[in-house]
Amino acid sequence: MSAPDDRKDAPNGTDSRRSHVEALYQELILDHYRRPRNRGTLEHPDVALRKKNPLCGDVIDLQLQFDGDTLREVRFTGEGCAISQAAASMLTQRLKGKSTAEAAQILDRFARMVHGEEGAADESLGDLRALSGVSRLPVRHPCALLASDALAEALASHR
Amino acid sequence: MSAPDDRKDAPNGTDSRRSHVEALYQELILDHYRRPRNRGTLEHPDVALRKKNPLCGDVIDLQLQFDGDTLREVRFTGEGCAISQAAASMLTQRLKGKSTAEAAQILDRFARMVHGEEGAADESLGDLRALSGVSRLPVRHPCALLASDALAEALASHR
Amino acid sequence: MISALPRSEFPLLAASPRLAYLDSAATTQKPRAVLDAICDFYENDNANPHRGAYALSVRATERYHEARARVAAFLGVGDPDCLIFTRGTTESLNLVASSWGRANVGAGDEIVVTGAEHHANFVPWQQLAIEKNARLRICELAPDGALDLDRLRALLGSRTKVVAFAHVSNVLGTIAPVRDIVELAHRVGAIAVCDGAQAAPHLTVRFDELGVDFFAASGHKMLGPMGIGVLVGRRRLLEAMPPFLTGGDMIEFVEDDHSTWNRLPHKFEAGTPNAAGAVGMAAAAAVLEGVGMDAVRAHERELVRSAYRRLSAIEGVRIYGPGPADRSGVLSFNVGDVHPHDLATILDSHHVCIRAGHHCAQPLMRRLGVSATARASFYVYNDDADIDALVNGVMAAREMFSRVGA
Amino acid sequence: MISALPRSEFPLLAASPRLAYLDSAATTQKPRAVLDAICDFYENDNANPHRGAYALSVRATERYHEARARVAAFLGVGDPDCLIFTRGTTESLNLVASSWGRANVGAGDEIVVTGAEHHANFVPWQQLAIEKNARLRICELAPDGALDLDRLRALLGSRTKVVAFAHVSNVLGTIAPVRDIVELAHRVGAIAVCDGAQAAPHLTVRFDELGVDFFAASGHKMLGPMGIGVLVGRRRLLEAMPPFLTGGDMIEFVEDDHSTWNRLPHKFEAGTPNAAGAVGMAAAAAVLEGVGMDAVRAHERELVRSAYRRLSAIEGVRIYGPGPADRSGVLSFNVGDVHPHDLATILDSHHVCIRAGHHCAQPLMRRLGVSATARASFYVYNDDADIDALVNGVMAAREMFSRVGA
Ligand SMILES: Cc1ncc(COP(=O)(O)O)c(C=O)c1O
Ligand SMILES: Cc1ncc(COP(=O)(O)O)c(C=O)c1O
Repeated sequence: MSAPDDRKDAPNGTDSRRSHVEALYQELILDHYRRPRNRGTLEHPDVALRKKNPLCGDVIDLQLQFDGDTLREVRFTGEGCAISQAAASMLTQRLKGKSTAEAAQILDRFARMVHGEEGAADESLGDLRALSGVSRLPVRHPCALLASDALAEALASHR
Repeated sequence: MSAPDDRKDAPNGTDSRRSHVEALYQELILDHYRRPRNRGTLEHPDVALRKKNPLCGDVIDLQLQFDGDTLREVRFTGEGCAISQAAASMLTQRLKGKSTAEAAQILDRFARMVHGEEGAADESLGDLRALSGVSRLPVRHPCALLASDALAEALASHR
Repeated sequence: MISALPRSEFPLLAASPRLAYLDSAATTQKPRAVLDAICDFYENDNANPHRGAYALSVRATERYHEARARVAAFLGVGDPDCLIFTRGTTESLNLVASSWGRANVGAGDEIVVTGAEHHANFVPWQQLAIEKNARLRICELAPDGALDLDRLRALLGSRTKVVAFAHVSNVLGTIAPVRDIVELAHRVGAIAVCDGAQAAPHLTVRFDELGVDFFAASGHKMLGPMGIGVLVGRRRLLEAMPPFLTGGDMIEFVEDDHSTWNRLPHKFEAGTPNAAGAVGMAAAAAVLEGVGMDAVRAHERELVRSAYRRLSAIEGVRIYGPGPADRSGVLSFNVGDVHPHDLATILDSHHVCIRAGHHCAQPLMRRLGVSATARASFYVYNDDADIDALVNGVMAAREMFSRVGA
Repeated sequence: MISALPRSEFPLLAASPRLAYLDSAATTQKPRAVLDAICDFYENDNANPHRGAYALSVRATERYHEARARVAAFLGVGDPDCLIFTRGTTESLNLVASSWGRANVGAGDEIVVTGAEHHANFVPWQQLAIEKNARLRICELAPDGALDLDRLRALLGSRTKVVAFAHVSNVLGTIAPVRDIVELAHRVGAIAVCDGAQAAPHLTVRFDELGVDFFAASGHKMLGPMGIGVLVGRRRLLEAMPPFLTGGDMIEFVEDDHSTWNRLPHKFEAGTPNAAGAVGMAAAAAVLEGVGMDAVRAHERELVRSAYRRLSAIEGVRIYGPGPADRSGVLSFNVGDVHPHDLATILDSHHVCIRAGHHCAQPLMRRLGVSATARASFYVYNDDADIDALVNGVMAAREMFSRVGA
């Protein structure tokens, strides 16, 4: 019997949810949505993986190439909302060149940030912190996590 | 959204339902229940018929013998509550010797009385009028009507 | 356009004056009269119907019986015993597919559905076809999303056993030409199964005149409570069908090695009925009758006309399905490259509730060539202010996204 | 013995101070807290769960999710995703018989039930056996009506696929030795299906400790609303089973020619869930937890002990089943040659609500050698005054009938 802030309208039109949403859809995220980094396919991936979110119909196809323990290249294709696409774009950017252990740590931290864990969003996430506002939108968590779940699975399958 | 009389208890303990029920379980009816008339079987019935009331588990087995158009003999066996047994006993008594048309009329009148139709309970029903109180107990209508339905069906099959 | 029923009659809407609830195709808000009817049942007449030998149980039975008669009258069903209370449209359609279907569809037979069906009227038939080695045939839609009678005619043949279709599409708002479909189905000896989930709340439904063999609807989509719905069927078919669920109330005699079944409607209502739910659904039908289904329809027509006109004037907005005159109160659309989920989140922050996704109609999404749409749907409590909020929210979303060029 | 919960918390009982409601085994009265929870959901959080992309729908989803967690905790289910909301016990048991049964029971296999089962846990198995050419075996009861473990052991074998039994009998009040039954069933590789309709309201149930493979219960028999119930199952079995009903929410992907299924619990919850019903059932569980299930049980034990003693002191009264110490709060009895229906009518005129008939257990009636019994059943709101009324009514009926000798 929670009483979220919108149940009764604020008397003077201030509206915290609206400002959260506006903060989320900032230029950085829209830029990654419109011009995703690492979008495409690899000729000879070490790992290829498809993940879907049946609730929204979002799909991601991932391809990874390793250099020993290091994630050398990563590409994705797929379809989805601004949040899922920006997350895929920013995550692949952030993980490239990292060791599988480092990458897994970042993914874990990212997931905790999305779930709203306090203090999870530290420096290691870099630009990904722009997505921290998703934590207040539980229904969008699957969008934010589609790429990170897929990446975690792909990394695990390499080890 | 009916408001039957028992919803709020009468302040001084007068209770019309109780007196109706007491009036229904009068000695005449109990006597027919304990000493049913026409209980038994016939050697060579013209019509034999079984009817059940799945709701209560009541059963009646009817056997009829005709003399042309006249119901010469009728017997029943079966199991059931005081109301169903008394009804079977009194109905068979009342119908014996009647023409099929007269019998059908009595059965019709009886059914209308049970359903609470005003004025249905006339002289032609005789003792059966002792069962008129059932009309106020809808849940007991099937008990009262088991024998009469069976008799009506048996008569119809003779015609 | 003011609302057809005041918001003040809907406690949730009254408590949130700025909320633009535009997701009634998913579920409707509940008027006070419906909540009162449910509580009144529990506070005054609660007992297990059919089973008791005391006055309270008789009252419960009568209330349940009255509810059936009321809902039957609302849906134009002359024989209330042919109206089965179920949990909702989904259970109703599963009942038909399982009970009638398993008994009547065999290998090589064909089941025809349309490309616009809700999963509830698609997956049960698909699974029946798989189980029975029958063939599921999907009638493709006309370019505007309407049912294509010529295509349907061409699909039907002597192997067709079932034609299953939505009276009103929950995505496109298209209204099916029910009598034409029934005629085509009956001509080849198939039964016509009508998913009425979006029809019962919005149109005058006269089951006896429609000619369909089965009709399904949900209480919660027509101002009633969750957990209750109906299946209406032709007596001849219902009597010939085996039961669906078995247990208490639906039996006549239970022997050790076989059982016999109770008469209609009980044969298809196993277990303790949801009497309070039925009473609530009947109260909802009474509220709608109070407004008048013609008025309900006229009100939605106005709203949808206005929303259609104003939304389509916004650059980048694409509305799916037919023009505003031919549709029920549902609008599915997309806004440029703003993904429907992002749109819904942004609209939500403007107190506008719309739905985004596949709307339980993935086969239709494939046919529209999209993975999702945004959907606004209207009902008796909506008014111009709700459309204002929708239009303003859509424009805000467009602007937000246009800060960064493609 | 005063009531464990005051009558004033139950609007129906508060409005009829003299009513002795002794038919809780059929359905219970509803406390104000349950009605309030249902209304609160509709007034504040009503939307279609799972489907919406707006805050209201998220709240509805959360309320539904919380309700599942609450009911799971009440029943000792560690993994709430293995708790499926259904319409009630009847649907739950049909789900198992249809989905698990059709996939796992074949010709020549055996299904074991007891002679005391409610039709809901008898007819689905009987029909499955008929459909699959399997054999339904009925475990006869011990002379006092208890489950006879030796007989059961002797019945089980390598062909046994299912052992289905009531945790608590709705006629005799007997409490089954669940763990022993489970052990016997598992030893031969059969699953143990427990009909918990009369257990969940009256005993502490810890699903994870009972060892049964499936457990079914109804909300309306434990102070909750009608139209909601649960099936709890082992994850391994639920995951391997095909779905029961198909449609919205339970799918993952719907292709034209096949579909894939959502994860638990959604796979078994097709269509719009009865979220308000689940919230009401959770509120009922909270009320019972407030009293404490040990206190509920102790209260009923006292009532049944007293009623047993006082009724059996009346000449001509015959009580079926075990002595008062071993039973739940149910007493089935007969009074001389006063037919149970006549008795119920007379008791009703004394404001005493009992049930008369076969109690949806015709196989048991045959075994008891009667066509019907009278049944009084007790719950948290009953007190000594209710037993006084029962006893006085029974004596009045006896007297009424003794005016005319046999
Ligand atoms: C056209 C259509 N059919 C079937 C359904 C399923 O109804 P329910 O979820 O109430 O069973 C819906 C709504 O979800 C619908 O819109
Ligand atoms: C032992 C038992 N099993 C099953 C049921 C069926 O429950 P429901 O009618 O709620 O489905 C009942 C109650 O009627 C019962 O007492």
